[in-house]
Amino acid sequence: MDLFAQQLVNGLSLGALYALIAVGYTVVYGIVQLINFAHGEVFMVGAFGAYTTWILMGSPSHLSPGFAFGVVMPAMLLGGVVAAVGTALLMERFAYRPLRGAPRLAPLISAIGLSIALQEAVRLFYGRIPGFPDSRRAIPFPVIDGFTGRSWQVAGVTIQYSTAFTLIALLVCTTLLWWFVNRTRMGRAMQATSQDPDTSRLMGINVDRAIATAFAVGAALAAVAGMAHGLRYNNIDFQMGFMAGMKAFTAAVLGGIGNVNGAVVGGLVLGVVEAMATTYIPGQFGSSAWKDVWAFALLILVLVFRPQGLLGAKAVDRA
Amino acid sequence: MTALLSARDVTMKFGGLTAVNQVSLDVAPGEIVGLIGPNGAGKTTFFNCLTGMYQPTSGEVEFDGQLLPPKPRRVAMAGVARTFQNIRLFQNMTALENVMVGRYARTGTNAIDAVFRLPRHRREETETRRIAEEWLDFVGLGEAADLLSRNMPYGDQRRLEIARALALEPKLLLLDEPTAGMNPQETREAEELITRIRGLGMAILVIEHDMRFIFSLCDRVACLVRGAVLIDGAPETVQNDPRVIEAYIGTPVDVAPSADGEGDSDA
Amino acid sequence: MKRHLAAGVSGLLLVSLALTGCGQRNAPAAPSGGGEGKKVATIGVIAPLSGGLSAMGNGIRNSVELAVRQANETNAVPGWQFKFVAEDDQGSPDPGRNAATKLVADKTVVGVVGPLNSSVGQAMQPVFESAGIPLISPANTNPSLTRGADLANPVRPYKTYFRTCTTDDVQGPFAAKYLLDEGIKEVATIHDKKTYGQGLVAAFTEAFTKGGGTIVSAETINPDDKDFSAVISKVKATNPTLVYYGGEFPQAAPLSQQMKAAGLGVPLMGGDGIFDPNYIDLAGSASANDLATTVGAPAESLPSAAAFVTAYEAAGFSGGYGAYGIQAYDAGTALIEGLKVSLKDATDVESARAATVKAVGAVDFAGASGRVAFDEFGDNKTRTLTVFHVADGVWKAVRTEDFK
Amino acid sequence: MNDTGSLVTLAPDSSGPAPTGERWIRFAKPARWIAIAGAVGVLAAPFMAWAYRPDALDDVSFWGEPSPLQWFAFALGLLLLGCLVAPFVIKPRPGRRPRRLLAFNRGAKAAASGSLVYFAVASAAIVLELGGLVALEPGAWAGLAGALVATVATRALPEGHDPRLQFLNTPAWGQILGIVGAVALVLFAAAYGLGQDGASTFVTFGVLCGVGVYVAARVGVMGWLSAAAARNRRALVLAAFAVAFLFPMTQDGSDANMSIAVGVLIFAATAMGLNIVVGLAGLLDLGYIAFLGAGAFTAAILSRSAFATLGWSPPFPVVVLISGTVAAILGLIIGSPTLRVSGDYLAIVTLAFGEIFRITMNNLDGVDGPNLTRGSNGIPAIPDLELFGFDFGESHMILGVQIGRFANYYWLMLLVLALIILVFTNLNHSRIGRGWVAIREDERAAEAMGVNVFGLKLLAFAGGAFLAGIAGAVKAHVDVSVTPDQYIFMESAFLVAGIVLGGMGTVGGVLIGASILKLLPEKLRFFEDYRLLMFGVLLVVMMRFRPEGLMPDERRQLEFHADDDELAEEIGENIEAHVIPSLAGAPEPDLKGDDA
Repeated sequence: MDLFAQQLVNGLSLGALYALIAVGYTVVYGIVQLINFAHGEVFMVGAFGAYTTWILMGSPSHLSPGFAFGVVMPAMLLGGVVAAVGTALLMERFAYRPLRGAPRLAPLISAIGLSIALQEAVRLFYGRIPGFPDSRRAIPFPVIDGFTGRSWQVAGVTIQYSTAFTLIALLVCTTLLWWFVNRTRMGRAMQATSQDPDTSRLMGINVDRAIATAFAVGAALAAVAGMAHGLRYNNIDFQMGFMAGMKAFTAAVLGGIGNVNGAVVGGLVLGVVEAMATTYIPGQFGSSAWKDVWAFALLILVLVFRPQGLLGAKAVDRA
Repeated sequence: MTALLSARDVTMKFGGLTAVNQVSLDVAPGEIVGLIGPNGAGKTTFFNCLTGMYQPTSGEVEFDGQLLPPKPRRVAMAGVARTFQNIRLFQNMTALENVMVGRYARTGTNAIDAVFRLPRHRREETETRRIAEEWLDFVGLGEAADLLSRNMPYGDQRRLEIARALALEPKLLLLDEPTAGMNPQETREAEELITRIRGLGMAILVIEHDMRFIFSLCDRVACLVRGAVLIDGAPETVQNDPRVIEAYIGTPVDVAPSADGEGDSDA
Repeated sequence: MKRHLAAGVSGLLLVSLALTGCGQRNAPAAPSGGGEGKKVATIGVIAPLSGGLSAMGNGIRNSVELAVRQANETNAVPGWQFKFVAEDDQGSPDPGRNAATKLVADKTVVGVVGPLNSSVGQAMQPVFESAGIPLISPANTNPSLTRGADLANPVRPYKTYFRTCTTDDVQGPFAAKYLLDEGIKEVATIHDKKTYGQGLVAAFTEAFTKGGGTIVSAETINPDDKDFSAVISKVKATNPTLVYYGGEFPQAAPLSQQMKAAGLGVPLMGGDGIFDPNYIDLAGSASANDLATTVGAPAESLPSAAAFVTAYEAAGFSGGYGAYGIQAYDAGTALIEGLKVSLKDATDVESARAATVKAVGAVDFAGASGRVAFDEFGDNKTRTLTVFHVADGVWKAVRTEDFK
Repeated sequence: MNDTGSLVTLAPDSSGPAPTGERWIRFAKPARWIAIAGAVGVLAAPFMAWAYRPDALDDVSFWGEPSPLQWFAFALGLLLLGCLVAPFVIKPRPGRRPRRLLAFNRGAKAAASGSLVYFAVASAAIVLELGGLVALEPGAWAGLAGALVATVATRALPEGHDPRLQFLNTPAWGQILGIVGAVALVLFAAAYGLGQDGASTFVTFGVLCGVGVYVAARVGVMGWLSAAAARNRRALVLAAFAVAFLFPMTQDGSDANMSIAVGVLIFAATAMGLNIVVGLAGLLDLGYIAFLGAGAFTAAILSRSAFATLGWSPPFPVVVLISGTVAAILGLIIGSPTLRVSGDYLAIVTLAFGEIFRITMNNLDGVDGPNLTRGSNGIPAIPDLELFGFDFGESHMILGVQIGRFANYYWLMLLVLALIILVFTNLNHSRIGRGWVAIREDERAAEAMGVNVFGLKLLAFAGGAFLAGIAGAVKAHVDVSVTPDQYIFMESAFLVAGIVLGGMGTVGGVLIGASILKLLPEKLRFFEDYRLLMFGVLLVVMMRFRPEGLMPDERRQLEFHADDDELAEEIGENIEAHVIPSLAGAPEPDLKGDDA
């Protein structure tokens, strides 16, 4: 039973990370019906942004908890968000916007190109900046004293601080997102645009800006996920976005792409499924080596039998 | 007289909205039936139910003594061809190629035939081309065979769409607003074309807003209002029915409260 | 401004005119350097010179070049001058095979050192076999490369293939023996399913259980995984006293770190794939007391290795010699030792190739890593291994011995 | 965006003289003489040394004895001079309208700027390799100066008329001779280019080839050639295959280039199979490499390798069929979601499927699953093929040329590629191909017309997969070992890129795309670390500016430019133009305006 509870915590924590990234896919898809394949790389850039901020602050280490929680971590988070949002906006402006009327193949291939180019750019050039570590291999994420490696023991279950951070971040971010989408002018503009861009434009809504905002919102959440990833796994590398992006996309589809709540639910479900599959599938196929297969098989099954996802969203019949 | 097409109590609901409500309609062989009704009455939705593009919430469609499955391809193969309200040609194919696609269901070349250029491929290919050219001539587009359909004038595109449907050799042709957007000259030509199609013995079910067109051409007219059949009868009967006029022009202001709440919410 | 430009251009023209050598095409080119009248034999290297493994690949390249340079300086084979050529395999079989065919097509190539990856080695073995040119790998650790499919009844598949490194089936048992000696009996194993990691764990498991130890849990991870929490929880439930990991440091370090964070506070042990300073950087303080086995004696304790390190540093290469530099240097030296025999009376390289393969198989010399000699399968006979552990943020040698 | 670049429109466009030409036209006479002087400079340059030391390019440090690259420069100079002098020599016969077969002024302009580019690239290569401007010898300066003078001077020449060579009634044997000559030239260029080891020599030669094609296009030769090719498709195909077949003969027994060539062919064959799925049926498959892998693993498991896990090794023709079938079954499985899923979703499903394949191959190692693939070790030591007593691993002497192992496989792959191209084109030009176009254009309308949408999509998946499986079966033997890490997502992305780069739905485009993607990295190894970065940027830029690829299918091009009505008109005219001559038998000489 302890093992079950522990795996549940593990799964929720991993799933929360997926969910934070998945929201980006879902928000962008909801508004322009584009699978932003490079979103995983935005997540990666967010993590590198947070790390860069730490270096620019003079690589502070051995901090008092107050300073660490009150200044360093918020600054890193902010740096990550700025980097990720900037990248996403540039992407949207120069790679996607010109392709808005093109066949759907074009933006998708463009997105694959962007994904590869971003990874390679970080691999080749980040480490060449004087004072920055070699980015061709994994970079250790800053150790925050009183946070990194710390955990609570609750009834035989280990809950790491980083797990708590990820879950709380997910809660806060989705609450803010809900508020933003439903309670602000820009949020309503986004909703209108996702319903019908042409009519929205006629009604005086700045559609370009609404779409850019969707990219920015998704990127901000991805950056939070990047920070959480760094804190949790203590290292970041240029390739971290690919698999995470794939899984997050799976989560978004699982929940019903275009539906923010769906992305959250899908992420959590996917995380838990992965953790449980590792433990509870008996025999050879229960090994951790198969968990990605189960995750992707789940994706295919959901797409085939319930294309609208668990929570349901827009019709999927878009060629 | 046995009906060629017989729709029974077809109902289509989208969520809470009933777009087509228990519509029953028969079309006899060789008959031209007009379907009229104000915008949003559910005419095209009903077409989509007939051709299997939508699966009706309830009700069934019988064609030529067989129940039609809700699969557009099976419907087409059974002998029902259609055109679309907003022309749906294969834009980047030539006129001839468009019509040749219409022959798809009537030919059987498979991958093996095609890869090895077996006799069946050669025979069917020649035949398909010949028949397609004939249908193009029939609708008066013989000269335009090698034009890209997207480069053709609007009226020609409508006629090409009809030729494509005819190439399927249907027993029943469904035309969705064949004269929409046409000038009077083109409308007259379309009318003439449809008369000639009837001459081939095909039954036609046509949606149209042009009343002159409908009442001069059709053997029978059905009027659909808010998803239900208001009246189904001879053109003269329908033409003079006050309810039809009311449905088009609207209810006089003083009687209004009885019908409110069910506005034209669908488009 | 314009005048300056004109002056500059005419100056350039003058200089270039002055420097012109009015040579004749087809005239025998004067050999550059001091090798007048010598015959040329080419020694090649194939290694990943670009991409993620380039640090190790360039270390191999430089180390072999050092060996070649030294041979030319000492005039190792009288009458022969060695030329050095390096090709990039990108760490992948396809380009590796292309590089191999390219070298083999060169009539002056007499032997090649490389490659780094076992999968690349597999792809180029037949190319060298059909050309009859020796290929000496400093880093292919997969046993089947020299012993064929059935390790119980080993048959050497390619007689032109040799290696100076030790195979996976030696490091694993050595680690098992060390642990059993230390009284550790309950171990969990995890590997990354790659050739190296899987082979290491398989060999370890066999020796460890035979010696009386218990494998309490055997798990695998994916090389692209970041989150090991599910596996760790599963392992933790079986209460091991140590986790033996087959794989490389980029996964091992986060694994060690996550183990400790998840409350599984036992050391992690691995092979030479985790013996890297980066492992300690990545895992941070969680790496304390983690263990690693490596092939050869620690460089600081072996005079021959120290000599190599000094020479390498003096040669002014960019980048270090990497994880396999010493073995690569020995591979290059083994080739040159063989050539001393085979080229002595040879008229040209092509006719000497068969003799070279034979001569390389018979070398026996003191290399940088210790004695180098090949057994009947082409494997290095010497099997000196060392156990290291992490203390105060660096790797420290714990025990070195010759393993039989 | 309107220069379509398709074969038929490669002929110079019909836009009038450039404004600059208009303004400077009164200097046309003196300009011609100045340009001739420049041409003489270009002609003289090859006889001088270009570089100070021999290591740059192919040793251009001699006086009076040009190296091949210098001879090429000489040829360019001759071309330039010829174009400039021709108007003096060729005078219309009195009383006849001028025939205006070739556009010499355009040719001169192209040759002049081409020479400039050539000398600039060559000089840059010398400077980079030898370090510094000092390394440039007078020859390089003379060439640069001559080309620059000619380039500037030719700007003042009038643009002139459109070349009309393509409307000339050439006898059939003349056309075929032209095609054979052109294809032979391609063979020579390929053999020569591949023979260049140095990256700079390779690039310089590549630039030369580009310049040559450009000049030929401007003069009007290209238009004639493509018209001839369009009319003699069979001759073109035969000539192309003959040349491809002869290619190993030019390699003088060396396997170095043949190994690369086999790699290119395998890649091209796989991409061609994918082209059925992407180019014809319009379904994006991001996991296609799995089918190649399925074929390769099947062939490896059924081979006589000591590591093969089944212990059953039927003869190779049977293995090929089994490999294809296994891949096709996987294709059916992955294609089945197309019933419910389309567009981007399908792409992601295929991507997920590709990952599942890779992980599964990794796991079927006896530990995490039944032992079939030996996991990450893969199956090494796959023996060479032996077909009808012919051992592919042995060298053979054919016509006095030694044909090595990779040349043997090259020929086998050539047959496989021919088969795949045959399947591709025959399917495309059939009822099935029409169905695919209809699905691409409007899936629901196609279905309403009775097109079996699901069946055709499945056919594309299964057929493409079958062909990839066959290619994989050969690849297993070429590579000797089959491991899961050769079949990763990046390879699928490369395949898609090969198609996108060349042009979806075309044979030539995919061949070009495959060659570029596989050949350039081999030849430009110094560039290696930036390869993936460039690749990613290339995809983005292509999608932005030329989504239809370098050599697009006309219909595909229209699909990517749905709003461009001008382009539609132009291509529409082209399509009519194809059709009319082929119906009328001979081209109409006055199809285009006199002096458009």
